[in-house]
Amino acid sequence: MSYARPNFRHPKQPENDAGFTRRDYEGAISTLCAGCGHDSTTNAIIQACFELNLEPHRVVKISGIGCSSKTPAYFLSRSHGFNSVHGRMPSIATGANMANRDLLYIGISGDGDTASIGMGQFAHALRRNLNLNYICMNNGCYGLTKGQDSATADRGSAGKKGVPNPYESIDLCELAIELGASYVARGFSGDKKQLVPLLKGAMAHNGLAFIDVISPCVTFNNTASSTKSYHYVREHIETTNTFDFVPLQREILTHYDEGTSQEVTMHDGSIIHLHKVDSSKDLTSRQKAVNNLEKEKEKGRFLTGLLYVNPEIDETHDLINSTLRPLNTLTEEDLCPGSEILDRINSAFR
Amino acid sequence: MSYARPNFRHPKQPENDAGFTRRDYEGAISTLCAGCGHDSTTNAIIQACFELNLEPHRVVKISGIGCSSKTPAYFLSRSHGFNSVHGRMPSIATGANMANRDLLYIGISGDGDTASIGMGQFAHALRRNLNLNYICMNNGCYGLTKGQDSATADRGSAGKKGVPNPYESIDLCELAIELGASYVARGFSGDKKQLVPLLKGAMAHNGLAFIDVISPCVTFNNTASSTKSYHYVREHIETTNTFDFVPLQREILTHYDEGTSQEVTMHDGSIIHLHKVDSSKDLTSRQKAVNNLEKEKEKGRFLTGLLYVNPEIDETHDLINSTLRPLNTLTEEDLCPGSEILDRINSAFR
Amino acid sequence: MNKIERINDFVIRFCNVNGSGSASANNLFAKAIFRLGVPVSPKNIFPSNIQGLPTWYEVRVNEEGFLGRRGGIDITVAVNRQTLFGDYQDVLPGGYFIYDSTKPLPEKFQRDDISEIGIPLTSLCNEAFSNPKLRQLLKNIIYVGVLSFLLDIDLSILTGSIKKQFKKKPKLAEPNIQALEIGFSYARDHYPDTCRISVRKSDKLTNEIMMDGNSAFGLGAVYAGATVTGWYPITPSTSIIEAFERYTNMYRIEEETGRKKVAIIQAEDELAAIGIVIGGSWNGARSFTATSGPGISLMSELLGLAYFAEIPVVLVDVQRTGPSTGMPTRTQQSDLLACAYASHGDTKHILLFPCDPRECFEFGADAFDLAERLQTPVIVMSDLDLGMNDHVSAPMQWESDRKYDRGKVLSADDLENMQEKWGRYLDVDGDGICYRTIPGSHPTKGAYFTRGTSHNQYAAYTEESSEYEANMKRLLVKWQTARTLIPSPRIKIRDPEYTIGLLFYGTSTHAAYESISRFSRNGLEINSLRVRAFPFQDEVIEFINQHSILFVIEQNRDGQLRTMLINECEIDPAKLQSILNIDGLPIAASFITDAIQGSNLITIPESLQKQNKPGGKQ
Amino acid sequence: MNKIERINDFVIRFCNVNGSGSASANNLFAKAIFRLGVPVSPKNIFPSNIQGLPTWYEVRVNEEGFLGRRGGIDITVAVNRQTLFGDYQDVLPGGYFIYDSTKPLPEKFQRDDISEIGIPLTSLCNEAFSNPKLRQLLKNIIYVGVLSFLLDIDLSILTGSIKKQFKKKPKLAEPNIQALEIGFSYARDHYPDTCRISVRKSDKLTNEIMMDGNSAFGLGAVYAGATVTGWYPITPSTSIIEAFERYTNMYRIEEETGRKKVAIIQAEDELAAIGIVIGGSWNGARSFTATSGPGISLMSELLGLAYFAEIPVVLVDVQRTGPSTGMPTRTQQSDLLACAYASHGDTKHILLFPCDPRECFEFGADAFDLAERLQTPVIVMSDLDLGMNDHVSAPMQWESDRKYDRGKVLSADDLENMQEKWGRYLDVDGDGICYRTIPGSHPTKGAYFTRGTSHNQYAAYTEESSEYEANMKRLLVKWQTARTLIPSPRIKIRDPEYTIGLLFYGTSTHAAYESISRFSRNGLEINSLRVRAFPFQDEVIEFINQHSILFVIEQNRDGQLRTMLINECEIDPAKLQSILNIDGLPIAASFITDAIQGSNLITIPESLQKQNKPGGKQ
Ligand SMILES: Cc1ncc(C[n+]2csc(CCOP(=O)(O)OP(=O)(O)O)c2C)c(N)n1
Ligand SMILES: Cc1ncc(C[n+]2csc(CCOP(=O)(O)OP(=O)(O)O)c2C)c(N)n1
Ligand code: SF4
Ligand code: SF4
Ligand SMILES: [Mg+2]
Ligand SMILES: [Mg+2]
Repeated sequence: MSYARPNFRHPKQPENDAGFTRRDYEGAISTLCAGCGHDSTTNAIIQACFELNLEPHRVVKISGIGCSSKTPAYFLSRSHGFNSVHGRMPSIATGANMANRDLLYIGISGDGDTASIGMGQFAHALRRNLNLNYICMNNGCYGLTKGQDSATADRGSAGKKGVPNPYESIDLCELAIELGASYVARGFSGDKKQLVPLLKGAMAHNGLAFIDVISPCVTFNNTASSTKSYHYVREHIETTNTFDFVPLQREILTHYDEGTSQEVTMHDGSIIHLHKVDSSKDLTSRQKAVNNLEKEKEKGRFLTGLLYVNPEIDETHDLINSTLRPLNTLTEEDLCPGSEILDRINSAFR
Repeated sequence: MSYARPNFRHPKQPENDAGFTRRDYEGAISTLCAGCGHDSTTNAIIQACFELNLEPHRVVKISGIGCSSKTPAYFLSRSHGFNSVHGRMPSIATGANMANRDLLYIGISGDGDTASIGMGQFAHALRRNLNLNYICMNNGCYGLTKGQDSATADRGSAGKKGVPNPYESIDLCELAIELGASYVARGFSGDKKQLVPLLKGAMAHNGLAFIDVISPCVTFNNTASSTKSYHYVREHIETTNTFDFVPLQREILTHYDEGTSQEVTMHDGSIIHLHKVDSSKDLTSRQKAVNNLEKEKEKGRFLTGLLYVNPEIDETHDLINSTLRPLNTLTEEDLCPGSEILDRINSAFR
Repeated sequence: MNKIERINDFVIRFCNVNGSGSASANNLFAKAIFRLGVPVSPKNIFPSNIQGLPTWYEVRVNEEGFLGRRGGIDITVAVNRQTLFGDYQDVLPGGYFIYDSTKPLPEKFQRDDISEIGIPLTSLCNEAFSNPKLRQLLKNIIYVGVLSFLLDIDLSILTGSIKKQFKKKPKLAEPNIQALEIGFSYARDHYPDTCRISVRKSDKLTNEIMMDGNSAFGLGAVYAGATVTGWYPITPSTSIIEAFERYTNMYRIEEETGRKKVAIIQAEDELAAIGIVIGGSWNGARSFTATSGPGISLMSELLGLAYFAEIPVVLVDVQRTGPSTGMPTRTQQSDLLACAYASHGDTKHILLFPCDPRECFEFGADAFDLAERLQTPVIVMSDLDLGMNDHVSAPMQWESDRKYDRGKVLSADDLENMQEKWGRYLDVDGDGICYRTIPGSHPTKGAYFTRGTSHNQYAAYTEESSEYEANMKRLLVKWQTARTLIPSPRIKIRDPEYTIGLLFYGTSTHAAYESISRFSRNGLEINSLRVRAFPFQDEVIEFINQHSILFVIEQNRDGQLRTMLINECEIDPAKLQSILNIDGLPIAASFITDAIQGSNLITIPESLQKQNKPGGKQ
Repeated sequence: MNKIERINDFVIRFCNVNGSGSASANNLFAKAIFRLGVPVSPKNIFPSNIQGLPTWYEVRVNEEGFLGRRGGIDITVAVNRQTLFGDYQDVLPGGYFIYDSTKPLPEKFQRDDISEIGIPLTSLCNEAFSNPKLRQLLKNIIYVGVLSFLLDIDLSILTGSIKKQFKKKPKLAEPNIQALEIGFSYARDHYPDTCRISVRKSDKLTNEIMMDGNSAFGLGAVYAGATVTGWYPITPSTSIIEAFERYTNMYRIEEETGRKKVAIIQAEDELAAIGIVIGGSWNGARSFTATSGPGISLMSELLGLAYFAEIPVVLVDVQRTGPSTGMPTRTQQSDLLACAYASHGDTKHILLFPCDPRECFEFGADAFDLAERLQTPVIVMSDLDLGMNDHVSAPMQWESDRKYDRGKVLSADDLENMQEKWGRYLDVDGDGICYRTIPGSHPTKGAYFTRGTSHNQYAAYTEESSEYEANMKRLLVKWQTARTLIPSPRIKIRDPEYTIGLLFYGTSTHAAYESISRFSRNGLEINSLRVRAFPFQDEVIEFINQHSILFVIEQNRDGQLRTMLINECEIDPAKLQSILNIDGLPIAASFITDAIQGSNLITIPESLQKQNKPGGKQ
């Protein structure tokens, strides 16, 4: 049951440039466990949409199944949403996106939903560079089915049952880079300051933006021996370059010293300014991006932040050369060759 | 229809140390297209088994669906085989391997079978380091369904229809390394000299050995504009270190100069001697292995040979700590707790 | 006010918030009644989330042993403020409403036909305990103490249970016992002589056990010698594998090495899970998996392969309402068609229908014999109610000299001594079942290449129509053989005139028998047949033919068993009336009784018409 | 010897090796007959591999227009040495055996009841052509030239076809024409007056077309305005998407930009393919996919979701024999149950059964209207025979003013002007169909969260039993509505006494009508009903009730349509006799005739009993 939020609106809620208040981006009250990382991630999504001045009804939310996949009910209640089946968010999102390239698509998934049952669809949405914001709320476990290890659980990490996971874990960001995502980032639900700009950058990006959000499960995987607990993550986090996301509409005021910043211009003209800490962290090279991740992993640390970005890669619609008009707006006139042509075709079969 | 081969046996066929002739490792006559790369790969498998002195009936062949997946009919007719369904070879092999850890498992798949429909199972067999020789006969297309591009088709490569593939290709070797395979190699069906030892190394390896065999489809993807044609591959091949595979039984006679060779001891005591050409090609580091691949790719070349090996990683049975005895040999005595214990269990529910 | 006044015959409902630790308190209560020898059946009605949403635990106590859902609530223990008003209204007139009176009831709570019993649970708890986690948990224990007084349940039964539960950590027992006593004393001091419902020790239960069907099935698989499982988590089937794992950890550890005589693989999805089972079985290890509806859908291609390639498979479907974003925590019997005809092409699968934990254990074990004997998938059709709720049941049984029936498998010796040419798909015995071989058995004989249907009798590839056709028809011979091997139906003939017959299966059983018995008490005798397996045996057809009025009771919308009966037994549909419960809750006897009465097919005894029935709800 | 002597009525079989280029030669032959106005039906019987295995091309020529398989071969063109002897033996007595006499026939070829016609195809070809690739291809053309002489087919028809085919590369036409002439001359010189079978120009075909069902369906989807498809290659369905792509490349390119008004995504598997369709439809674009049995199995979970979440889906199942390693290149009608009840839970899907290319086009287009009107999956049941073989058929038709029926979709204006509260699952019109909205339409109205069944009428989450139950029952109302919208059956009443009725569907149609006509010619009139859709309309039930003896003709083992008829129409199974062909080849009229005669249910006219029937085979 999702309870309707009281309709009362505080008169002084600040509005964004599009005239919406933050509340216009909210959804029903969450029914997740108190303290669940997914709720923080939900909040960050709301914040990012608010700050980007999105029109709520031009956003589409699609999810699979899991605690994470329930969250679209808790943000953007003015947007259409689709809670589909386990592991199939990417294909539903592909179809939806093909039908109308003009909306903004947010795909929500979990680590079970993505790294196990959904592995194939994940890989191929990446390969096609679908114009989708793919947000994986990663808690290293199957929350909704009561805490089994997922494929992103680290080897040796133990959840509520206390049994260490014997298997190699899958690093979804490395995989995403390997498989062709054009924007890859890792965030932490506990660090909204970093997460919101990562989400904004993703939404401004044209192509598949994959964001792996470490989003602890307080009920089943927040134990002392879990590497996806709030405590452990906080202690082992390492960030890439910090960055500013500057939307097109805004005047660029900040000034960066030569050499300290890398500038990436997004498809819509927005600019991402990366504050370079370490020159090896060139975020537009796939190979270096993976090496950065591996290096931190060897030190037992999670690398967060923007990991890789390449705004130049064509998204699916461009790869298949489809019309710029939303396909779902085309009518008989656009689509049907008509009866005369059919007569001609019939003749060809005589 | 696979025709039975005439039973006539030439009296002077050479025998291997186990007393088998090469013919003992053969199968029915192939029904693939004349010149199909898969047939050469089949021959290399036969050769490798012969040279390794395997007992044919202790080998199990499992495949998915495709021209490639038919090949188990064409080798090792004395072994049990299973032509299953499309993309599910890894799970069938997992079950079979769990049932009896003492046999040698050869899994045959195609690039369609592995990189598309089978992506999830591929990834997870790797992650568990199943003790399996996973051979993917990679022709960049769907042979059996008449030549559609597969997910390993290179961007821009064109098959019989002449339409260049717009999508990013998936490099199965990189993925395999990324996802935890413990032995990763790439061969070319046209280079038996290299392929046979790669297969032998794989068979001696304890864990998941993934071999990506570029195996051209003469009927649908051997065109001038295809990057998986015989011609193109021959022109663009680059090999890692060459190597010798020395089975345990053989006395080690060859001598290597210090520094020119890297020695990897396999689980069964066999040794792989790598002849180092370039010190960057350290084959026991995942990161370097991937970088090697990427580097050649940037030059537009296929890197073949042994790409990565780590004989130290536990295979699935060890990860789950299962008995060393084949599970399928256990009997009532081993497995059934008996009626007295059941009485006790019943009491616990009172 | 006419207070409800009964001994060992009532329904109590606990209204909680999930994730608040109420489950063990409620279970403690149910178990206490069970230990007093009184038949009891708890049903947990829970939401598809982890924490913070309403959950109900409905316990029926019935000396006569009728343990289906009854409908109607005599006593409510209302702890969840989210649902307080609805729960209040659901109490039957004359019933009792126990609530946390730390806060007073709001104004609109104005019934005068029930007894309100306010217990300041929160404040009592906060006074006694300081640890916040304990506070939350023990609030639940306090109301069990309250009930102990109100229902006259010996407190020592409850304290005994707690001591047993905390045997290894006796420190933890203390506060629990203290909480029980707090509740007991408060009720004694404030509500003497209030409740006219009570529990009295009985001799109705002697040898019975109380457990959930999933645990029983998991244990059955251990006994049957299952060694390979691939599985994927899904409610309500997960606890089968958990039980299997728990018991293998107890009974399958190799003494010398500490290694396990089992391979349990959490698969990446259901396609892989069934693949693992097929691979394991094909290679000679008893293998199984468990899932629910969505998993069945995903497994269907491979189930078809197993049917055609003739590979044993044991699969449990713990049914829930479809689809994935349906009501996954509600019970239903709606996967029959999906399972019976799973996969494309002409396929049919063996189904077994257990009705209680003992049968879960028994069919759990038998399924492996059947699957190997018949070399085909055997699907055990359980459901959420059976799988996840505790049920009172006869104890599990195992013949000490029972041997596994591995079916027609040729050993190395068999192959060695064989004179004839072996054919994997050669019907030597005329029963449609052929001899199979296991990889690695013999150096030169018995190897073959397994495929679907494009093979001849010797497993060689062919696309010859006549070979194909002959093979497809042999599979039908095997199907006939199956009818002689699977569990036979349970038939109860009470009316030798064979007027009315009831057919049902699985978790409709208790409610069906209760309804029959109510009719019987009013002079109308009804015969019954409990279906235990598919394909249907001759007894089923005979039973249907013998009766003129027949009802088929199911917990699905489309009458799926009826469909199968009509089809496979060539029954005139006009003969079979459906009684269908689809609300996602276990079917109640009153629902069946009403449906039979409402059908206008029979003359209802007047006595029955007049009886007042406890109300519905939920 | 009694030579077979016939005009425009014979069966010829070409025996080739696949991958040898015979397909286009054989097609040239069939097309020539078609262009002479003579009804003809070619059937390609091919192996599940790419090159080197036997393949047969069976062409029936029948002036009367009976175009089902007949069985029995009058003329054989034997080019494949692998199957030479079998092919030799299959020729009917009095028939003709044309073979490559470059090598003599082996000794055991010793029939004296057929005419052997040796043509040294290989040497003729080698003499005339030097290019090895041409040599292989033109060998096939030579035998077409031979047939031109033997069967008296005007050579200019053939040369005309060739010129048309190579319009763009006239150079290539030359050697083909030369090859035709070589064959013609050789036969004229060596086998004058040998063959008594001939083809004569006819006026039977005037307006007809000859094409395969898959192309027709692909074109139907273009006309219906489909814009999104996700698909995965699988024989025999792939050519639907290929046709769709071909025609969109012709008719859906935006002039100004060169961009395509379509999105065709080759998916990673069938799960993704159906997911893409669901996503596309949900978002307001007409979307479809095509697959065969294995794909249906894999799609079943998502099909269930589409049923419950009420999303339009158009899916074509081009049926083949199961499973994957069954005989994927053989035809069957064995996925009916898998499709009708696809997915777990209580699900039912609309099925359409086209019988020829014209209906493939028509249903192809109608399926989109139905799916959107009914907001549910519509599955078009084709099969390999219909999809991949060429069929003579009435031309495809499109009303020039036809508008798409997009069903109950609320536009931005509708939403803006709406006074009442909109409910996604509110049955405003009482037909079980509710109003849906498309993402992005309106700033404040019409957004909702799509889920399976755990919702109330306003699409808000609920686990309330009564809401669930009401919703499930509304879906049944919609099912009733569907019966009024789907294509009605084709009924032919010949016998006003209503004695015998035949029911059939899809590719059994031609054979069924032929069999009926044979009975008719012998004085026995049989009525027929061709099922065109599921659920079944009242007409179907009436037809069944009217008749005393009923046969249901199907191409599967288990009588799947009969099962559905019994079930859904509440028919007494005893009324329906199955006639089942399961050999993977298109059903033949003689098979049906035999089955009806063999049933002992009817008195067979003596005249018919005596008729000698051409033999079976294959
Ligand atoms: C086909 C199928 N299999 C299994 C399930 C059961 N199931 C529901 S959620 C879930 C896992 C969710 O894990 P994750 O995606 O990590 O989400 P989380 O709950 O951890 O946020 C599973 C296995 C299902 N709904 N459908
Ligand atoms: C579920 C399913 N979908 C589709 C098919 C059809 N199919 C058969 S083989 C094949 C692809 C084979 O490609 P690949 O694995 O690369 O093998 P190749 O023939 O190229 O060796 C496909 C799609 C199938 N058999 N099953
Ligand atoms: S179970 Fe875990 S993932 Fe699910 S809502 Fe609770 S804390 Fe979040
Ligand atoms: S189609 Fe291609 S892959 Fe298949 S057998 Fe022929 S050459 Fe090999
Ligand atoms: Mg998770
Ligand atoms: Mg391939």
